[in-house]
Amino acid sequence: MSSNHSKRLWMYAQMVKSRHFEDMIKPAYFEGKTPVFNMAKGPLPGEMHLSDGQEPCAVGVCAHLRADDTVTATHRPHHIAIAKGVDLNAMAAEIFGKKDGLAGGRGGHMHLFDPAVNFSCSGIIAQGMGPAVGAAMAAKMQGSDAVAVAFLGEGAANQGAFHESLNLASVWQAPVVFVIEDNSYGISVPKTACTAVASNVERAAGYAMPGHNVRNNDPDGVYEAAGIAIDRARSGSGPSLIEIETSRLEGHFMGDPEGYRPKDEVKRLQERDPIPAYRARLVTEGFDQMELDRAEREARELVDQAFSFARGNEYPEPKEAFDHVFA
Amino acid sequence: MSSNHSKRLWMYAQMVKSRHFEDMIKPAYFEGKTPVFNMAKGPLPGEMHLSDGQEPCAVGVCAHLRADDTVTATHRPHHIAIAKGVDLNAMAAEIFGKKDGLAGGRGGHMHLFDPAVNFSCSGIIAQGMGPAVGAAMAAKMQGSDAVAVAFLGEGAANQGAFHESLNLASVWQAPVVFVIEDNSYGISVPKTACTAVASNVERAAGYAMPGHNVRNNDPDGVYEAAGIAIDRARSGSGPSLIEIETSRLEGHFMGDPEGYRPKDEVKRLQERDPIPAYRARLVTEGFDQMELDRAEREARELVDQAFSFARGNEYPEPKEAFDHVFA
Amino acid sequence: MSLPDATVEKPASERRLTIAKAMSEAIGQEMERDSTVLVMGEDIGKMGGVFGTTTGLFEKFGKDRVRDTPISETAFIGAAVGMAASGMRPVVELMFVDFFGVCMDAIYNLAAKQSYFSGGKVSCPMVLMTSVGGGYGDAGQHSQCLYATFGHLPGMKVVIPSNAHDAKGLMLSAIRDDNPVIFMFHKALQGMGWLGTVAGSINDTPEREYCVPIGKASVVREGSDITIVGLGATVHQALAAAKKLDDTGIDAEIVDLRTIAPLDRKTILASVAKTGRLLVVDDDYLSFGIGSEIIATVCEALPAPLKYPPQRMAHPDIPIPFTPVMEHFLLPDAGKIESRVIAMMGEKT
Amino acid sequence: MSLPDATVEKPASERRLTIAKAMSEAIGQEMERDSTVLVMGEDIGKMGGVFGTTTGLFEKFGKDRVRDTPISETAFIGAAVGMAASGMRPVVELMFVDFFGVCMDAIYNLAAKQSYFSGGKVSCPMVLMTSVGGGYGDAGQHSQCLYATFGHLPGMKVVIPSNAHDAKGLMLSAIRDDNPVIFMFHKALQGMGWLGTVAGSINDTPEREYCVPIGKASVVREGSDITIVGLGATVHQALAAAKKLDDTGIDAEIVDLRTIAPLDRKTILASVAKTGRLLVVDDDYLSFGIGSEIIATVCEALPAPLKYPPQRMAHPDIPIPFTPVMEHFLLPDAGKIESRVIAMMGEKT
Ligand SMILES: Cc1ncc(C[n+]2csc(CCOP(=O)(O)OP(=O)(O)O)c2C)c(N)n1
Ligand SMILES: Cc1ncc(C[n+]2csc(CCOP(=O)(O)OP(=O)(O)O)c2C)c(N)n1
Ligand SMILES: [Mg+2]
Ligand SMILES: [Mg+2]
Repeated sequence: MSSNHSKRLWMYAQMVKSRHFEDMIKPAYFEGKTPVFNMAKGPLPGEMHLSDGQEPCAVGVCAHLRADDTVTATHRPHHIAIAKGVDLNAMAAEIFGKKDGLAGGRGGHMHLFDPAVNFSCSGIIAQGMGPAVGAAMAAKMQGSDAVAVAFLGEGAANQGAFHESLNLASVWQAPVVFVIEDNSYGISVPKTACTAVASNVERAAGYAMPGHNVRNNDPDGVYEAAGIAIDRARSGSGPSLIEIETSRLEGHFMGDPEGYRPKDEVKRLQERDPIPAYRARLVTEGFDQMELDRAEREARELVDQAFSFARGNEYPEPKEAFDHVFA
Repeated sequence: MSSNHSKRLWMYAQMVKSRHFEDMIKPAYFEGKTPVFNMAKGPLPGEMHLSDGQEPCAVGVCAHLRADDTVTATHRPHHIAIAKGVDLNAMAAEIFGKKDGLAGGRGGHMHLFDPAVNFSCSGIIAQGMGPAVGAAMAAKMQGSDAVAVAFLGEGAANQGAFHESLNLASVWQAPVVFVIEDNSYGISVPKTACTAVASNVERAAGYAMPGHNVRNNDPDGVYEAAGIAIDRARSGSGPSLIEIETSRLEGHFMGDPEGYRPKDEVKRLQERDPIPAYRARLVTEGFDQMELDRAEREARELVDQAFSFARGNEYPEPKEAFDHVFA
Repeated sequence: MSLPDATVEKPASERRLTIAKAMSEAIGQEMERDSTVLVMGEDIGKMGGVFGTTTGLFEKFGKDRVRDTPISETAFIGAAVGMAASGMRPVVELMFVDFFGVCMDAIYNLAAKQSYFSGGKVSCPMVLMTSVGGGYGDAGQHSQCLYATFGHLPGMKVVIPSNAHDAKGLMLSAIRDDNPVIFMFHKALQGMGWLGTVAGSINDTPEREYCVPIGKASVVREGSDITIVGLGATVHQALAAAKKLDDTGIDAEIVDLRTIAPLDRKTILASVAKTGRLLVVDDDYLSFGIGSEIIATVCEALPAPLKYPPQRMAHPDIPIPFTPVMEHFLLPDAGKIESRVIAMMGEKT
Repeated sequence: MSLPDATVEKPASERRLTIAKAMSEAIGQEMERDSTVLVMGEDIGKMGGVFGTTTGLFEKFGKDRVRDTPISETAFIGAAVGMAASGMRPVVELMFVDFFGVCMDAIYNLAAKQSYFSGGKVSCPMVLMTSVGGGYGDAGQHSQCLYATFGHLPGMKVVIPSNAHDAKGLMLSAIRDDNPVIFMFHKALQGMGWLGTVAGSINDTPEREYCVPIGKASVVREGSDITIVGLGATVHQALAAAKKLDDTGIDAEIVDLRTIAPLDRKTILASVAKTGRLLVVDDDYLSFGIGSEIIATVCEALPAPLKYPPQRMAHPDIPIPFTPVMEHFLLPDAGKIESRVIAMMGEKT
């Protein structure tokens, strides 16, 4: 791994980019929502699910993906969208509900579609899994070696779609990889209170597919496991399941008072924030601080530009709501 | 096992009763449907799913059950209903759509409800599993040691409800047992073509519950595995999964031309018909032929009486269709 | 099961609750009264429900009777059906009605048909509470109402309170009902601070037990010129519009449906027979919706023609867009109701 | 995508097919023409579909393009959505519409909203074919129509052929459409010997490719006294009733909806404007149903009052009972239509 300099630099930069994206959202989200927090108000109404802390999952997987590989993500999609290369300006504009957003403002933060890089996401738990199997099968039938990756939370692993999709993928030997971002919580419910097994990789055997567990929210660990799984898929050997032990540094959605979390938990998790930790590792392993600084700066600049673009962009005409219901 | 004379005699008698029930249905079903088979016609319209060959699953499990234990069955319910002790007259009358049927003719063969013995069934694949978990939890909350058993086919084990119900039962330590009747087919699709694993018990580990595989369609084997699982549930130690390798001696439904089955398969299965096989074993192990004959005769008589009752019973008034939509 | 309908009495004192508080109070009172009542759903334990429907119940009744579930709607709603068949009275939460697509079978093929398939021998006393409605920018999978989706399928009762008083009384009725009751609460009325709340939904809600009967609409404003039929959030929009219309001399009568199955056709017909004009306002999709059913009901039954063709206002037949400029353009509101009514007072047919 | 609508031409020769054969022929022709078309579903491989919708396709196109699936509707319909987003045109079978409750999310939240959520950048060209209807004693979980359930939710087109000719033309249109199309075929019309078949559904079906346009109703009988609107099976009941009514001097016009989303309101309105009377007949549940929508459409739009209040006939709002004495009592049929029409010709309003 340590030899793979450019990939690691890319992963680091994408993590920084993703985190900066969320950091830009935070104040914007609260604009117009104070003094009394009201989700309906401000430039970013509705639920907002941030991915702070989960960046390693996105970058370690997407480092192996091409534009023609498909990714389906969840209600918590920003880090994955960014790592998959979704157009940053159009993504920011979409989240602000603007005219030049990915969908002209129709989709919003839980419905980001960018066909240029085959990315999409959905707000219904585990329901992106079937489409990922389908995209994988489409590639297979078209004679391409493209693969598909479905991301899901550990809470989603108890939804029926999980079972059906893993079985179907295995029976059809679909070139797909299922990636569980295990952040220990489904909103307020801890994994231990709702999942019969300690680790969801124990379920992989029930679908005759390999399961990989990645500990410590480690980008290099994700990269390695994803490499094995994606190579397997690309070479026509079938699906895999990956479970990544990650951490949710924010509330389930913005404004979540998190009364269900032990008081010091977030603090402890923040101390293990994967981004500074990865930077420290890279430095220890010989990366040039200035190179890292430059990558960070460039990543942040792109995000800043995207937010400027989004803010400056107009709202669509209301009556355009009637467009695109049908193709 | 061999010491358990009366249980085995009971199991044998119930298998005979169930088979005779199906044998009585066969000619009745084709009444009015010839010369051109039309499912809508005759005294037994609609789909008819016979359980010939699957009797060991029903009797081996129900031999351990009390009236206050709950059973949820499937679209193929007769053998299970009979073994659970559903009122035979009312069951036959229901299948004939008559006034004194279990539901006055409203339910029909896929919707048999007998609260006296806590039996019900549903025509939607795997959808009886959640209710079984609920019934088990109700008993647990009420301080009773009653248990629940959900029957399902091996095809149903690929439905999302399977996954969700097993996980929920395990998390809640529900006193429930899931019994897969593996007859190798879901309508026309062989298990091997749609299930990622060779045996569904391989999936039990994914829910941290014991899995038992019973081979050779063996009533004593079912009895033994079910005994362990039901004791476990009754004593508060949680759920189990049982998979029984059984055989479907008839078509998926009556009238099924079975073009998808190898020509000689049914013949081979019939040679291993569990009912004569069990009788032969009982005789070998010292059961009195006359005792078995008597049990057979009594079982058949009850069925004959039930069919006479059903045929003699009136149809309900059409306008009674409006009754019981609400409690 | 036959407590007095408090809507017909004068309230003893002012005790203003939000719908969320009214719901959790009702559930808590029933849990105290009847040990077979329990609550299940995602995040309804320690968190008290994402929309506050179970606030305080976990602390009071503990984890056996206030059960957090996995994200497994098929299994836990199915389990509720099994519990209901076995002597319990579960109250289950489907967090957003938009998620019905992962679990509808347990609702409409199991719960709703249990009584019928058993010839009345097995009942299904369960409440499914679920949040509906948009207007706060949560986009197309978290903002739907789907009233008609539930109203169309037989065997369940469907209630939609527009205020805390009715929410409490309908919840008590729902829990005591021996049938599956779908309890749809509108996010814009819920009284969760973070969602904003229409003030009119917070009203006097007696502490004592009382039932609001299922299947009875309520005339929340009497008037002579036009009948506006609404439910949930649109009742308040209609009330605001009526106030403005009053200034211009138009006297609108407003019917709050409260229940859509069974539908109180009598109250609607009586009102329209009196006013001669009908506007139905809802925030569900337009076609095959609330408006269709009510207009058909009226036109089938009323002998004299109306003074103006009956009208409906609803979310058009398109997915709900995220961006507020589009979302608010599509949803009904007081201003739109006002102008539609003014148009309907013109040229008679 | 713009082949001529064969309904307007005179058929070249008599080539009578069942709906089942027409469907499988249409799918086969499209699979031959377009390598991105494939079929998936339970028992659609070797078995050719429980209702014969894929007969012969497995033998012709092999297991990669004619895929038997596990009993996993959520996964395989979800997979179809993913395929449709990735350049394929899947035709998927949901064996009975009654099973929608286990997989509706993939249909209405994914397939139906893919175009909208992507601002038109990702389409969802897929066909979901599913059997509907009862009358043959299959009881309450295998006999429903659920037309309005699908019609109510935006983003999908919904077609319901009443005969083989239309079934083939609608299937071609559906496969070529870039949107999700729900293709509901009625078991009583399917032409599977074992289900019986209404003779009128077997009609001349050209071998060549032709499209019947989605969204266009068809006036299958012209008349002057009353408009009877039907779809699927009820079209044939209406036709039989009209024949009898003709003897008594009543001249009924019959509209076969063929599509309920988008609904061809123009054709309905033109017919009712002409006849002045409206009866809607369908075999789905009554409330929030086809009849409600069509009556509302007519009453909202038509300036002159009708000669008789608009009426609807449908399955009442109760689960479908098994016993034939009850089931046939509840379902519409020619005799019931005839007497209802006679009643509607009496005293005008
Ligand atoms: C079918 C369905 N049920 C419930 C929800 C509500 N919901 C949204 S996010 C969430 C928790 C998801 O937990 P997990 O899968 O672990 O993802 P995380 O939020 O931790 O990223 C829930 C229950 C939903 N969106 N869809
Ligand atoms: C959700 C759902 N999908 C499909 C069906 C149609 N169907 C009825 S029986 C059956 C096969 C079931 O196979 P299995 O579970 O193995 O039971 P068996 O018939 O072999 O007893 C299918 C697909 C259904 N009833 N419900
Ligand atoms: Mg999580
Ligand atoms: Mg089977």
